Amino acid sequence: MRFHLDSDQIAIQDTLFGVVSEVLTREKLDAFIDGEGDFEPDSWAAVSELEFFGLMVPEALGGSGLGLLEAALVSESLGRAAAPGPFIGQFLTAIALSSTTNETARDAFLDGVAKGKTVSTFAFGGNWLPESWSVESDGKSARGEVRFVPSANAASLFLTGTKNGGIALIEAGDEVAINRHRSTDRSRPASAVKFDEAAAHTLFEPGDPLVQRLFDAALVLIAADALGGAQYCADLSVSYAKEREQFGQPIGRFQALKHQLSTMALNVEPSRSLVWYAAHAWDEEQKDASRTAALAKAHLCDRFVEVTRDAIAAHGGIGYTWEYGLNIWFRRSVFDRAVLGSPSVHRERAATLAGW
Amino acid sequence: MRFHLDSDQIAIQDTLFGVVSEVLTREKLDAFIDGEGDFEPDSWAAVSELEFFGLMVPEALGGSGLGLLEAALVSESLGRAAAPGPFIGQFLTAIALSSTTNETARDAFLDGVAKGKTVSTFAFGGNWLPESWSVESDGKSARGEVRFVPSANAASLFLTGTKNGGIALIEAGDEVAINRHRSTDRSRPASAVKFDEAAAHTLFEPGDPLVQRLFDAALVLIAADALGGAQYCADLSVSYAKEREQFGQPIGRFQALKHQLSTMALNVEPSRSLVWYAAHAWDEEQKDASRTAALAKAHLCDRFVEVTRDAIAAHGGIGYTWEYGLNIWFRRSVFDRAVLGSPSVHRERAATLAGW
Amino acid sequence: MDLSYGQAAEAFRKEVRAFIKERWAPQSVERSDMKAYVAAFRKAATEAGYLYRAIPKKWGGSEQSPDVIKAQVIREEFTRARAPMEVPGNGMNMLVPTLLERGTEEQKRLFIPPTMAGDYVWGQGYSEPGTGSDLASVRTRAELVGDKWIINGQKIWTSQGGKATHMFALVRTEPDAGKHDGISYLLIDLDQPGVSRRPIRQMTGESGFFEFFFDNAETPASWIVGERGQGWNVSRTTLKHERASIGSAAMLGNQFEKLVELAKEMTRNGQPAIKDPEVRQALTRIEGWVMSHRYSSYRIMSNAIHGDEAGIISLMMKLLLTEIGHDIALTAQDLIGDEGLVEPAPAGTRGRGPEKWLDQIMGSLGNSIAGGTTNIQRNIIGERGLDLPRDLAMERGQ
Amino acid sequence: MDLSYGQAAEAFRKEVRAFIKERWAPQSVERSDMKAYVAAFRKAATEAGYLYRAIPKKWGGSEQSPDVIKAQVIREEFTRARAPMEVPGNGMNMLVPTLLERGTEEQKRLFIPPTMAGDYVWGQGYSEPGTGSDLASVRTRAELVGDKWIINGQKIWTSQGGKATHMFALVRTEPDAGKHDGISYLLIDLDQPGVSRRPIRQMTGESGFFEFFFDNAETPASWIVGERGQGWNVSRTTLKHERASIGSAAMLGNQFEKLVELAKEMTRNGQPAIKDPEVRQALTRIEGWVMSHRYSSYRIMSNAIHGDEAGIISLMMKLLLTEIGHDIALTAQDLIGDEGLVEPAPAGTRGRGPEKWLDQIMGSLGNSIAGGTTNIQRNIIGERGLDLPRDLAMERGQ
Repeated sequence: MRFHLDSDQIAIQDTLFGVVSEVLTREKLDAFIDGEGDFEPDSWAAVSELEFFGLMVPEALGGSGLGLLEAALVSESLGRAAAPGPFIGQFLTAIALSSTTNETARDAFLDGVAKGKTVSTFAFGGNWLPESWSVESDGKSARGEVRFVPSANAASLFLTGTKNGGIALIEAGDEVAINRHRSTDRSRPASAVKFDEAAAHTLFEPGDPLVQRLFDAALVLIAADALGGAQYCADLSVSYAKEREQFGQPIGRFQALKHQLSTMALNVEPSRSLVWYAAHAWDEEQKDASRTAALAKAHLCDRFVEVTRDAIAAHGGIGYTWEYGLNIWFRRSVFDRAVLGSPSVHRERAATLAGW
Repeated sequence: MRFHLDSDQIAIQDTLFGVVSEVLTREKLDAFIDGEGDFEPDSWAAVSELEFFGLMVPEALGGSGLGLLEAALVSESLGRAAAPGPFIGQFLTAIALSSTTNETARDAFLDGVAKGKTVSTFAFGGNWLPESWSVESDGKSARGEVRFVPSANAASLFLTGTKNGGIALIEAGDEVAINRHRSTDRSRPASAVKFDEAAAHTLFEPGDPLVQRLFDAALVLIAADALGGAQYCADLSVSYAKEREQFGQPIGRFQALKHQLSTMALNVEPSRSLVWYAAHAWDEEQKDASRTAALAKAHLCDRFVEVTRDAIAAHGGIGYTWEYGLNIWFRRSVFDRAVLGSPSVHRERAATLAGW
Repeated sequence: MDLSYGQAAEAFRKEVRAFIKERWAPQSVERSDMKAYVAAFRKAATEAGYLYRAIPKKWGGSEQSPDVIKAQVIREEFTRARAPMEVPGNGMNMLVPTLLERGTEEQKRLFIPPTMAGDYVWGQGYSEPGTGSDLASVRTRAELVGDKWIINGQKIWTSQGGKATHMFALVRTEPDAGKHDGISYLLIDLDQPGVSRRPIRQMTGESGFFEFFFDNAETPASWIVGERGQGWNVSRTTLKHERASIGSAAMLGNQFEKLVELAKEMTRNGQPAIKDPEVRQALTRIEGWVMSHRYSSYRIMSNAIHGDEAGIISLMMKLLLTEIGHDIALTAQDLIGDEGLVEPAPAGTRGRGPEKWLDQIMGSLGNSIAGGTTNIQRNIIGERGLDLPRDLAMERGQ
Repeated sequence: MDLSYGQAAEAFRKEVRAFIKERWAPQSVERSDMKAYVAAFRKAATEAGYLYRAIPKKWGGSEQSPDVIKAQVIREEFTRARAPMEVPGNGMNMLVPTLLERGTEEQKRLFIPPTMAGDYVWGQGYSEPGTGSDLASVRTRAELVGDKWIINGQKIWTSQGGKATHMFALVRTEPDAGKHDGISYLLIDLDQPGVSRRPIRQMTGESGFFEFFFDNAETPASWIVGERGQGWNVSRTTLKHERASIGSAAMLGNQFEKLVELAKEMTRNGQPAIKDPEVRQALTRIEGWVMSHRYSSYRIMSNAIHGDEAGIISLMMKLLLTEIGHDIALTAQDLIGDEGLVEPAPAGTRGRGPEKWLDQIMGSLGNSIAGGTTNIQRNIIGERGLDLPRDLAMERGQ
């Protein structure tokens, strides 16, 4: 039995967080957030160089053959660092290309995606759930419109949800029109994307069980992102409470704040175990994998929202400023909560999946 | 404009609480709670002597001609003192007999009820709401079964909900079989009551708007009882926190407990205004009276449960003992919450009444 | 109980209404003339006894005896007609009451009239980086050199800081005295080389607050309110005043109504969200609090009218407002769903609807910070309201 | 990650299962012979290395090297077969580990074997009226007179107090020493004229705890564990042990399953409550916490197996259990509705179903008190887990 991280897994997280923190300086992150771009090349390059996009690609296909657990650790570190870029779409595309039977698409794109040279984002549409997807594709070209596509301007590929719950990979080009939203989450700006007979490759037909599996992986990766973000906010609040003095005391000595910080930690640390289990259940293809992914997405996104709010309160005025930066994570929590469906949507799904 | 208590109203509360606290000593209350009776004559006599049961009876009919607001103040004080006895049934019966067109019933019973000589409880049945009542009465005799009737053994009269939402007054006697529940609320033990052609008087036919009005009054009186109970628990916790020392300090100095006590006060004091308004709206027959009664019942009963739980936690071990007595109010909070329909039932009603 | 204002008040209301009808017709005024028109209206309203009621005629006020009901009627009628009331901001809310109580005749003459006219706009100079709720830990220094105070230091969280012409500030003038005894209350003209300012951008992206830097800034020796070292005391009166003015039942009621509208607009499981049982519970649960807050403010007003003490409930209104506002914002966040992914349009432009709530959500976070954090509020309820012993750490820090 | 226990453990499980199958057949035993049968089973299970694993053979244990997985497998298999494990209670959980670490040879010989046999039942004598979480404020005194300690005072909240034959107690032996330095850890035979006891009735109506009164009670001079004045230290080791043993994922999972069953049984708006959208949200919301708790306990076990430190999560399990249990109880209270008006049948008789939850609800209140209140737990997480500075008031009190 083993249900805690081994040294390799810890190394993945530490290395990544270290490299990203170094590359993505606060000035760079702030500049990105105030700018109009939707892609930050340096942090992307750092993850590419670590070969992390190929983490879940089987060794036979040139990847590291690791699992969703490791991908979740990466997602957590990126969430902690508030890294911009369509990391989750990239992971999903790597999984999809690794498991599709469309060898042409795989041969054409997998290597570039796994190496991070080709940028791929996800474009699900509808109300996020597969049954509501609406892009029409005949496996050669696709048409339809999808809102809330992260980093659309930077993407060469769109992992797209198609009508009745299939998945197509659509190529960027003149047939793809991109209309940037004023995104709440400034670190992951999204766009509305319109496909007008854009070049498309079918990866999974509607009804293929791998579609739900891919969607479940997306839920777990967002849950992990939320975990990382919540961890950052909790850590920052604790350091602040130790340094900042009031009434001649570090404010962390005041019992009310101390308990608020404990509550934050209680929102973070136990949920980490839930994320691990959700990833593990997915990797092992356990019966409860889909249901656990739904519960983890709902639980972690609620926790993230709660922790960011509490962190702002724990900081007082400074936490409410744009400059201090909690703002960035608060907005990421809004994104994580809504994207792929709100907590209540996934809780209702989890109830149904339990046969209730 | 006047929206706070005047000296007469304050006198009602203070006098009553003073008298009841004196008569209903802690030993007496404890003995009642450990006993098998369902009626405590001394506190009943005290309220009778103050002529409070006739509070809402019009002066023309020999009462004080006051409003539900004053009755709510009485209910609050009784809730604070955890007084046993079917006080709320008695008030409702006095209101019903004052407003019924059945003069025979009024002449026969109103005086005894207003003076407290005749004890009357309520027996609504179904899921509490008028549309679910089920006792059948032809105005002479009644048959049917009702659960959760407080002080049934002591009652000479049963203010009973009849099929399709009418109200009959049923006389105790051989045709009434009483089966005592093991009641959670030991201060207000209830019974299942079976009427088998028992003598009955129609007070209101189904569809009479006074039925809903009576039911609304019941909701407000329970809300006031909950307010009084919550007030007691909050006050007790504050005194305890001032007296009790730990680590060489009165525990009320510890910020976490201080904030818990503040939260208790926040659960009590603002809700008092809601109870006042609900009673006032009923007295003035305002359009929102019924809806406000529902919201007040739901809100106050939630507050009461929360405050009793917090009070127990604030006390530590001693609060969890039977002897200390918080137990009594905790069980009253369980009663108040369930009786006449749970908070969620009345919130759903309030949403419907708003036309949502 | 009687929630009506009574006959006298209704007669007064008619009078106010007639006045407004006669004097306030902004649609007929050219844009360029508007400022003068507003000033003239205010003057007339003051002469009629409707504005600047607490201010002596000597300084340009209407010098009316306090009347809670009249004040409420005036507020309601002016608001209804969107007629301008007193010049808003810290100057009228905080500085002028302080000057009336503690200022010299010269200070009153110098500062009250231009503040009432809106010519002097006042920033509050209490907080500094690092002070937080511990306002007495002032580090900005002022030294009396000749007939001038020389000021050095930094102030933060000054609202209206962009427009401010002057500042009332707490500064340390007696470095050797105790924490509270070394502070003085100075008035400072902000239009001088020694003062610079910087906007603080907030989570919403807007700049509601400013930071001020004092580098050998100067102010006349006589611009001190109260004695040297009495500044802490002087500031306490005004702060109390501020706390009482923040809570507002109408505002909260309004927010709640908007939440109900949002629930009607949004869809959930294929029907209007307001038909969803969970949403109905959430709304009515909040409504219990909103109504408790509303009738508590009537209660406080009623006590004030009758000259009675409202008690502990007065200490609760600010915190209630914050917490209920929080609940409303959280429920809105649940309701808006994907629309929360889109930012509201910048201030001044028109938002597209539901996503406007994002501002409300972030605003609810800001509320818990403005005017004292919730922890301080809870301390106050516990210590002043329930008479619990004072916090040790705070005691020791004093 | 690997949630299975591995091949070795599964082989061991087979072995345990075979042992139980062979040795544990209570249905074939007369009621009057049961006690002896259980004792014999325990003896055999100890010889097989399944019970009393941490106790040296010398004292009757099986002296096995620590193996978290084996211990878990044994727990699972014995529980499954409802076979008796070690004698439950404070004696085995708290006193024996303390004696093994700090006791004299004589004490071990005197007390461990009869405790293991269940002949000595131990009450914990830490709390006193007025101590609460401040356990070190012990006032019960013991004075050494000749070769005996003479004990006077009162202890409270002693679980199993009705059956207790002995007590391990904190008493003040050095009245002139500091708060923590004046305490000693004594063992006391409760069967003597100087000791009387009284049950404490709890909210549920049951008497889970007892109060003990010492009026010149006596205990031999040698029945002190550790040095004079070292009692506080001696007690800390065992308390840690207790805290770790309270949390239990299986128990919580069980409670949650029962809540789900309740939701299936009860009706809401004319359909099974579990079909109600609000109930479904409430259940799955709680389930997120239940699963977090469950997999956190796997994580802690996994760390223990591999000899790693689990970190802050270990400090959270007790509080999580309490808070989640609270949530479950509150949701149950919502679900049972009118059935909450009826009290559960007295212990020992069969309850009628939903109203059994009332006990659970009251129990959830009791949980937050037993084993440290939630405020203390939060302090521990903040101070030990997050390394925040110690509370001033507590510091001053020491």
